[in-house]
Amino acid sequence: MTVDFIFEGLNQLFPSFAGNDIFLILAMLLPFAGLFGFITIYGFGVIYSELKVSSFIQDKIGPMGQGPGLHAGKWGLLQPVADGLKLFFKEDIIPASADKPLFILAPFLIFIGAFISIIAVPFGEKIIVADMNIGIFYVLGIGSLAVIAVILAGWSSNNKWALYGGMRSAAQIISYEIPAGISLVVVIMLTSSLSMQEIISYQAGGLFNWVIFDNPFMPIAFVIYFISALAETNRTPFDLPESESELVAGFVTEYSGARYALFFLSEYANMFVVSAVAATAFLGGWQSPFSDFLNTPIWSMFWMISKTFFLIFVMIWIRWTVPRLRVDQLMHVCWKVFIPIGLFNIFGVAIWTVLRG
Amino acid sequence: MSQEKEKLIAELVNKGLDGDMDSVNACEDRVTRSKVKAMIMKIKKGSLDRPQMPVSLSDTPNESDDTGKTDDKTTEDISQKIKNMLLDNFPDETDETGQDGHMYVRPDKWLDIATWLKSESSLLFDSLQCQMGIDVGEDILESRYNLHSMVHDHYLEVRIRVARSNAKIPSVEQVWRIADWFERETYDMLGIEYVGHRDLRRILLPDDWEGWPLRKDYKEQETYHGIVVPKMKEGWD
Amino acid sequence: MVKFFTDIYTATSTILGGMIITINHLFTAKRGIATLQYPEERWPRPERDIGFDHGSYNVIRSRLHVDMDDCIGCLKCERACPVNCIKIETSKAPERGEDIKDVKHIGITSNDSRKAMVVTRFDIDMTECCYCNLCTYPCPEECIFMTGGPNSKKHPIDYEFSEPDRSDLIYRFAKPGTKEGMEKLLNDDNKVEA
Amino acid sequence: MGLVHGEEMVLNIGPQHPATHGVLRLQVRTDGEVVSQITPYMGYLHRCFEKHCENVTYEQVIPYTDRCDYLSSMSMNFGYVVAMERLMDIKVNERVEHIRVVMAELQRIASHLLCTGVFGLDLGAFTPFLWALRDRERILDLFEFTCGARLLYNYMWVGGLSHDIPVGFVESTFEFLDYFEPKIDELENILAHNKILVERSADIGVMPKDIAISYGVTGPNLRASGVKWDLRKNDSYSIYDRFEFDIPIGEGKKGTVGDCWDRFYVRILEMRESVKIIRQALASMPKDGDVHQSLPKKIRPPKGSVYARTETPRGDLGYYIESDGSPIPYRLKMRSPAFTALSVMDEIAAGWLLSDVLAILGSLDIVLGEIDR
Repeated sequence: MTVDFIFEGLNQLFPSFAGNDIFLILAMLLPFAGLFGFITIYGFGVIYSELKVSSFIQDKIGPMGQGPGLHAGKWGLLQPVADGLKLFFKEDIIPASADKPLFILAPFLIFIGAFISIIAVPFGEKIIVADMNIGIFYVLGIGSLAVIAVILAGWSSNNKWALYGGMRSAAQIISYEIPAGISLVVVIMLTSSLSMQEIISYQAGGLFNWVIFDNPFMPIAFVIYFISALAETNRTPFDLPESESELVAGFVTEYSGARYALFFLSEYANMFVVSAVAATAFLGGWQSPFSDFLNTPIWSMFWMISKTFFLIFVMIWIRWTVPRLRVDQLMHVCWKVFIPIGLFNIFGVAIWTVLRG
Repeated sequence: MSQEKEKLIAELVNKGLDGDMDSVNACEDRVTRSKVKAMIMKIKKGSLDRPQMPVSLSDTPNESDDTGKTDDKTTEDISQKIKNMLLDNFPDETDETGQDGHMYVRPDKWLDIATWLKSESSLLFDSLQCQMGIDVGEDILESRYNLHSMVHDHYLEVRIRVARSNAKIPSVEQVWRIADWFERETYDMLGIEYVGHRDLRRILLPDDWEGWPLRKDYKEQETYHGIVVPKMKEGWD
Repeated sequence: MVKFFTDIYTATSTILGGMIITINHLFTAKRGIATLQYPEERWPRPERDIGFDHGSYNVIRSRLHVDMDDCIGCLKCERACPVNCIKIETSKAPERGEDIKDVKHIGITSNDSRKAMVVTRFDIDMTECCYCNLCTYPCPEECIFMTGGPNSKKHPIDYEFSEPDRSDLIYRFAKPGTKEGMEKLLNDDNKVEA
Repeated sequence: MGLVHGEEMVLNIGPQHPATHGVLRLQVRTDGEVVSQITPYMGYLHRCFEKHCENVTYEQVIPYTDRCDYLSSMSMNFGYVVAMERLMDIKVNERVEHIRVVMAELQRIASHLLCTGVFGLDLGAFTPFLWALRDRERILDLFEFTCGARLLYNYMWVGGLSHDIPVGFVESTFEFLDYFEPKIDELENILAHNKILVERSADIGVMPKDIAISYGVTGPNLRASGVKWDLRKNDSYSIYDRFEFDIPIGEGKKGTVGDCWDRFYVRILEMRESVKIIRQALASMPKDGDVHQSLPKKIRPPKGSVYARTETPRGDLGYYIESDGSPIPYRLKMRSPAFTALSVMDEIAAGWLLSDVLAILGSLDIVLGEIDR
């Protein structure tokens, strides 16, 4: 566990003070600071890539930042920084008739939901903040925290559009957790362990040992998980809660300034979490595709991050291609298509594992 | 210009020269009438020689009505037929004074005429193309309906005159659903009261705007809720 | 049951088809760029494959400019303007076609017609102008025109003329001081006669 | 389906809303997501067009007609000019007629491009909207090449045109047409047959034939309901009867006839027809002929009235002009196609969900400048 690992390290470094509480607090704060740094860098990276990918798809070249004066960096690299600064220095208005405490609480709640679930994400053999033996179960549980935050945001801003956005989003996230859970159950049936590290070590040994190529039901489970992950992070075919053209901006209508930046950042953090879980469960986490080559700790981090970023790229790609679903179609797809297929998948994998012995 | 027009002008010019000016004035279309008179003037001044009398010409020199019809389709007989049917079905309601292919109808039984126009098998005016109101001066407001039949593809323009003081016309929005909004706009702009309309209120202007803008004697109000209406521009005049 | 699977099949095939189209755009982005990096690449856009260059424009719609030396004060543009955004005041010149030194009035125009009037005020309110170009046709001296395009010899293109204060957008083309100068001149004549 | 009835909520899809195509307020009574009644409020963009026309001369009315339907101002000019020439009995030469048809059809493509793009945007597909705008820019460049302006042209005058087309215009247009045809197929592939868009628009906001006629709906909305009515063919003006093109009508491929999808798909087919017309018009355009030939010095139409209609991208545009012989119109009424399209909104959009109401509004392709005049 990283916390114990740092704690022993500190004890050896300063044997005279070994064992007192400061080291424990320090051991806990260091991973927190590391994660926070990772999140901000990752945030800038993904916002920049979304800008660039969407611009190239739309025959534009996005912010290029030529010209004098304050501009957006060499290839628009500073554009995310500029957005972040703008949002933080903007005046964030709290509507007079809003329910003030809840209004202020909602963005922090949703950011915490996204932030603490990164603890269970394994970046490498040893590089994980907390290797819990219930890893995947923990991530799914924390994922539903976002529902409370969204309803809070929708209700407290006392605005009809926000209420619509909040209700829609609550229904959507809750109902899409079931197909996501079912498709992960299939993976756990194979690896017979909930811990992320053990799932990944089960998939050791090259590309064809990954879970996705294990048996014919796995690709279906992967697709179902990926699409319901899209729904959980309110991404495009399912971005009803903050659909610009209908609900003005859904539950973030009344938010501005730093609070809006928090919502914005937590959406991208959520995206990272779900694609990291997908990469861990189906694409063999930090395992390298070649059986025994390139699997040093540094390379393992590279594999993990590149798989996750590829999945994020697919999410961005889908966002700029596909129109939006209606609320009842959303429910229809979840309850009448994904869950039956998911259950059939469990049944199929069970038969498969028994036959294969 | 089409052949009939030339023949018509030549025939009228000859009649005019023979002193029979009233047939020239009775000619329906003022454009041809003005051309005929101009030609007669020139012939009298001698700068133009006299056209020969055209041989075959239908006896009723009725110009095709101008509502959106091109010259080649012979529509004289259709609009005349419609007028005759209207005259004999509603003798006291309609009068034939209108030229240019439109009908003047008295307002009080307009709703039954409208339903008849729509349901009559040989007419079938099922689409109300355009309804407009106009202030023709001397204390008269007119509401004009351009009707068109998708099935028979013929046109009719019905005009209703109403005094400015009590402008009341029965509403035809039961017959053509679009009349609902057209009549609301005419009420909004000219103040013609459409009796029997389901919710007659202003459609474009704010509900508490005084006066009817498209009337010729309309004076715009000085301020509206404290905002000065005629735009003041400093440093200009 | 069959509809269940055909729905899934059509959904996946059409969405994948759409995604293939968008990914093509991603990789061929360099050729299809439709936007302009504004501060550097300005209008007129560099000749794109539509192949017409700046000079061969028929007509241009941008800011109005009046060449006061040629204006004979005939008020035709003021009458032609649909939104009445031009206001001209003239006063009679003592002799036709003579220069008047102190108000810098030039008697002869470029295509040498002799001026009978001195234009003391020529204001165009650019906030009201609707850029319909109706004022440039009736002008006998062609002294009112829209900058750039075919007129770029007379005046280069200028479409960035926004102002912080709206009253600056009322352009006063008459030479400053002509109004007072003409009044003083008239008073002197009266004094001389009286 | 038995609906659970909570209490009704009045929701203002207010004058300032991303999906109302301009300044329109839809007061919507909803119970949860199901919309029970819609009352549109208009007049936010009312600029007294008809009152202005009673104070300016006939030549000066043309810039005002541009500004009614700012997305297809060439067709607005065309309508006014056809009405005036019929009133004053002016015959324009062949070259002017051909140029006018080419310009009107180019404007139809530009307007339909924007409408299909925005319909996709209303349903959430952002990229096709930008592709449509990119192609529309090419058409705006052609207009800019000819009459200087990109959106409000004041190009067609009573009795002729303001400028002849410049030297490189015909080649540039052919170049544009060759560039444009594969782009329509691309737009169709990514939007029209996309299952999610079909799911969102098929069988939604169905407008049966008789409701369409009774509400005076015209143009692509009427043709999508299966009525084969196009002014260019049925009541042909200018020289449209010389070109052979067919009129696409809704067949209900993906749902019932007259639903949102049909209204959307009819516009894509119409773009292809317009490309055909432009090719024929450019081919048969006479080289000589002065466009200022029959421009009257002073427009003083004889006393009387005229009502003339033309086919704009949004439907029948009618001008009722009453003149009293003076150079200033006595009364000018513009019958706006989008006005009638919006009036049918309450009839066909009641009972659907909130997102469908906006999809139906998008498919009707209304422009508020023309409704409020």
